[in-house]
Amino acid sequence: MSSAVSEVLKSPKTNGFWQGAFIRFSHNRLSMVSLVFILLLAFLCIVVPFLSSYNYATPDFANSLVSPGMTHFFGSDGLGRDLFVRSFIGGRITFEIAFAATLVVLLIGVLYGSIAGFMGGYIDAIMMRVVDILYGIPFLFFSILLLTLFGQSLILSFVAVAAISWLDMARVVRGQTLSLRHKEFVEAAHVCGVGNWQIIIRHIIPNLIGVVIVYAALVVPNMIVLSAVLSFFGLGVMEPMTSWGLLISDGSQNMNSWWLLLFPALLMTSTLLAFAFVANGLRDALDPR
Amino acid sequence: MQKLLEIKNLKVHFPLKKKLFAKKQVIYAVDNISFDVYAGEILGIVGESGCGKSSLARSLVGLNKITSGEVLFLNSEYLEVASADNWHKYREDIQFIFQDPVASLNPRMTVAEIIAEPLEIYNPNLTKVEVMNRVIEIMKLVGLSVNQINRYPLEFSGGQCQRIGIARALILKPKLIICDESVSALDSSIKSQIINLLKDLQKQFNLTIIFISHDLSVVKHICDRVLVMYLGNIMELSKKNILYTKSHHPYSSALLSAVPIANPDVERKKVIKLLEGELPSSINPPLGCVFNSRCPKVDDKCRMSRPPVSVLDDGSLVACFYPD
Amino acid sequence: MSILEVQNLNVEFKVHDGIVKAVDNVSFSVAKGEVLGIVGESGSGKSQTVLAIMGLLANNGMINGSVKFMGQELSKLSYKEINKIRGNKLSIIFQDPMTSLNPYLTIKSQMIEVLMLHKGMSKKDALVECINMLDIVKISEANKRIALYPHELSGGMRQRVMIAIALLCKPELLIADEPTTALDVTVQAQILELIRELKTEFNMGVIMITHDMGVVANLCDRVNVMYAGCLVESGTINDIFYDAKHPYTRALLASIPSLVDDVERLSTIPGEPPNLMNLPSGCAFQNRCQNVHKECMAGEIMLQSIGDNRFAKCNLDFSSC
Amino acid sequence: MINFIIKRLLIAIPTMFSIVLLVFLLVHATPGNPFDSEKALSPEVMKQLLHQYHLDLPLWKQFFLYVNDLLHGNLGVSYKFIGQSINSLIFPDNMGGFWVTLRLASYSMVITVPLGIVIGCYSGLNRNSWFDRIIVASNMIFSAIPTIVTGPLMVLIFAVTMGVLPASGWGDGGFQNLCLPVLALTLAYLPTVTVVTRGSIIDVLNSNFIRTARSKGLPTSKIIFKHAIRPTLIPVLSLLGPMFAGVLVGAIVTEQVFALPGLGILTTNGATNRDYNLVLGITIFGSFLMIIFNFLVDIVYFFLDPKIKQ
Repeated sequence: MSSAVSEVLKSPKTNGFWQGAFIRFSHNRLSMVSLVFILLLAFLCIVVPFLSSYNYATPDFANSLVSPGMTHFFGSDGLGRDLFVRSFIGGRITFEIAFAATLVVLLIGVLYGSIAGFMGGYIDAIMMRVVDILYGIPFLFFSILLLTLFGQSLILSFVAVAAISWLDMARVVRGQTLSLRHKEFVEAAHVCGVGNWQIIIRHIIPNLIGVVIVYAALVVPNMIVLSAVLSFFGLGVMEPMTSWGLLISDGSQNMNSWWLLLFPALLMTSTLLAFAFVANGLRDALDPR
Repeated sequence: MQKLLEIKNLKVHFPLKKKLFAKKQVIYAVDNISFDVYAGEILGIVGESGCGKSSLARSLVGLNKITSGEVLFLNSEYLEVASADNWHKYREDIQFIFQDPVASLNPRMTVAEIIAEPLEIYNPNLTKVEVMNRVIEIMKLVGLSVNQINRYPLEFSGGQCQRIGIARALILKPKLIICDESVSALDSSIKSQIINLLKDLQKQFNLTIIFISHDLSVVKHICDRVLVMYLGNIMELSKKNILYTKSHHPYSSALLSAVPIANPDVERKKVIKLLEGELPSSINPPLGCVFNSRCPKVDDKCRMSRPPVSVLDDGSLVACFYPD
Repeated sequence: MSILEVQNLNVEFKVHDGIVKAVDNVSFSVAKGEVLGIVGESGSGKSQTVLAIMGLLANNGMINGSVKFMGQELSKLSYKEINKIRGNKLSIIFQDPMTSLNPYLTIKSQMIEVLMLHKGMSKKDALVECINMLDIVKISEANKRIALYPHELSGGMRQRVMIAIALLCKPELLIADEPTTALDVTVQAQILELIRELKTEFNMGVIMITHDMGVVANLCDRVNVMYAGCLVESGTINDIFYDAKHPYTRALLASIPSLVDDVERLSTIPGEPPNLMNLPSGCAFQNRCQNVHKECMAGEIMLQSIGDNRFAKCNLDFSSC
Repeated sequence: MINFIIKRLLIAIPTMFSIVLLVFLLVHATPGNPFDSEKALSPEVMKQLLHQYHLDLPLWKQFFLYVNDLLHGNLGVSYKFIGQSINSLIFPDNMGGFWVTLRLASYSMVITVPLGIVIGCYSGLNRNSWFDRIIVASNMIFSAIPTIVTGPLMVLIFAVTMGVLPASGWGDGGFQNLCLPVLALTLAYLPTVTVVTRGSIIDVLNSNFIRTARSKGLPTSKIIFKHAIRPTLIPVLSLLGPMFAGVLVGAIVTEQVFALPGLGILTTNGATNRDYNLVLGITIFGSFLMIIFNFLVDIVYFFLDPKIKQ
């Protein structure tokens, strides 16, 4: 008897949603290349500062403003520091801020949005009103205000960025949860006696995750830009530590040494584009129709 | 006949979002309805869109909140009133089949997981093999091929998805199944397959079915008694043969005469009782009889007071001062 | 005299993973004052047939074959020339009156533009004519209601407005694409009655697309039955309902629960319609047919003439009947 | 109409109040006071200073005074630009502060909005043409690159390498000085308008009522300009409200890049000098602009969408 059952259970299993999504994503060449590029860049940001013979912080006035070449791949800055090392240490900081902020955004946004969406009624109305009010604050002024108040620290600068960026995420998750809650299969689960927690775990979350992933892939580049803008304003990251925003800011003040602007700008642009392509591929893969 | 379900003065009202400076408005989706459902019968509920038939059905399984009234579930041993506390127990005996066969299945679960879910909730002690045995058994019963057990709903056609939905509803061996427009979304050649399946299953398990539909022909084919609703109220509840041959309520006869029949000779001879005017809104139902604005027999009495639901000699319930 | 003649019409759609053959070699004609019903299940190609005739296919659709309207070959006309016919001599009403009317414009502005375009009327004359037409489709207080937006009307009213727009230029042929599917039965009865009256009043041809055999019985003179893109049987209403030849037509009629007759069990058509992207060679109905032969599985099935203006696309020998 | 405006105002006022309360509390909840960092202030001078700026009062009284000032259109005084009111810093008599930002933002909006709508419509109408493909690709690229990259790169190309335009500064506020900043701002917002318009018109063209319009035999121009344009613009409009306000804020990045004497410089000055009151004032002013713009957009909505009138 049980062998017959196991026989049936071995019957052809088609690709589940996630396998299908993975296959669809891996067939998207541009997204795959972008993903590899991002991973490679992240790897370089970790190892380059260790492996290089230059230190990102030590000035070397004898070699100030050297053009790119074999000694300094990306040239050197006004204090004679190697731009190659500084670019990657700056990338490291930028990535750290962006990923940490994205994590905070995900955590707050998903929690807040799903609670509002699942509770519905007055709780939802009040929670969304709060989001509307926070939307009314111009975010850039607000983060500048936060940084002014609490002083300039790396951690705070990303908290400031994250604290105002979770709003969109919360809205997206809330909308999705709300629409899922009224889907017939969730109602069917209710009728079958599935408890509230089971419904959340088995029916809501698996259908929510796709949207969250796509959205998270869009949040990361946003966070990179935002943290770069803050450093550009001279807030957040402090010398001699650096970030892409700070490097670009430096570069734009030393236009005659073009490499100071061009290399960090190129790195940041290509990273942002890569994230955009990955997000695009994820959307196509996770939203089949 | 043994009663299975007794519905007493059931009201389902939906408050509209309150507008500033405006009086609070309410949709009277189901307004004071009482009827019994007998064990082993198929009861049809018919009416036009917005008459409250779906709200009624959904309130019987807790998908809509009951504003007031009672739903008594009478089993041979116990009598229970549906309330928030005992929905869980109650749901084991009452299952629901939805209109949209594809949307009612979670796209991230396999057929086996979908069908097994209610069983696992109510019988947590069963082993995996026992559960799968039941799933396989029930899949055969509803005409699904068992080697599709590990597939996902999106790979199935509408008709097959509805079979999965039926399997899920049946696995707990419920006493009552509520079908809310369960065959409306299907094409005619598939529709007849599902209708036959439901009828066979009803006989095999002596199920009680509440069958909600706007399609009067399907209801006639499948049901024993039929409840006609209009604007949240009962108009008529009669045995099938009485309703379809000599209905008592002017609305029932108007509704029946409007159904086109797939027989040109009959169609040519038929006299259609066209209803005048528009369906009133269920936010502001007419005073008196809710049907009075469109009724051919209307007089002042109908406009003043709402006719009570009365029992006629043949056992029909009719809410009309001048039944035929 | 036929106003519309369709010869070997094919419609294909290019989609992501292949080509969908929505309409497969369909031929028929419609005479003045005649109501032709086209019935079929979803995906049978009935709607795509008329959309192709009207030149309203989606961008990825391709048409092949001949459509002659009042002697003019429509497929050879330029966009401008077709626009002189559409909405003028050839009109269409759609299934969903809510989305088919522009929600951002009043009924008035959606009506008068037709008369101003095709009849060159002034705004004032056109308005009078439009109110007149709303009266004809039995909309009370037409002069007031014409100023409303679509969302301020009920579903039945909206469909009456659609019909009024379609009839403004007194067309030779009215195509109704499932005009009552989204409506309740009592409203459906009103709309069908209206179409019947107007057909006589305007002496126009009507193509009625539906999946409801009851609607066909109510309104039509001739019937085309479609299955998986093919026209499987064509005949007068009595031919189809009382003397159907094609196994699909027979099975379909037998599977419909009836309001007048009682049967213990419906007869069913086993299986499901085929995938249009991957049709079997031979007859599209072969896997569900009770009379399936070896010949049904290969080669093209010819449309055979089985009487006076009657056709069936089947290999069975109907000559003896 | 009047009901509609009243309703909108009834929502806007408490929102504005909550924002002021929130930002105010945040600023005043921080430990210490704005003068802590100043070295060697004797206790008497410190007391004097605190008293002068009402900082010795209980918080609710300070808030009351602040709101009272706001209701009179007064954003308070700067702690660091001694003797200057924040109003006079934001709205100076000569060219600077908000006037620079406003001019920059409005020039770029005057270019962005019509251009974005026209390109988006044309691209959507000719879907999958080579023009459309180029637009889609460049939208994707330009929406990924922020102003802090495009701005300096443009300076590098046009000012440093080619030498045709000045690298930075307001100068006399003429074409030469404004050209690059306006272009940078336009590049930042044009892709959004184009993408939304394109998506919107594609949706509209696939809708049933456009099929009806085609079935009436209407010429393409009539179908687009009478039937399709209004529903196409509605999603674009809902984008414009936040965007107008966003551009004013986004302009401060551009100002920083091109060293223009607008709100941006003012904000960073305030930030580096820990002039809370100034940053607080600018933030509240920005929120006020956002609410005003959303309000204006709602009114335009009212005229575009007949369903709201009910």
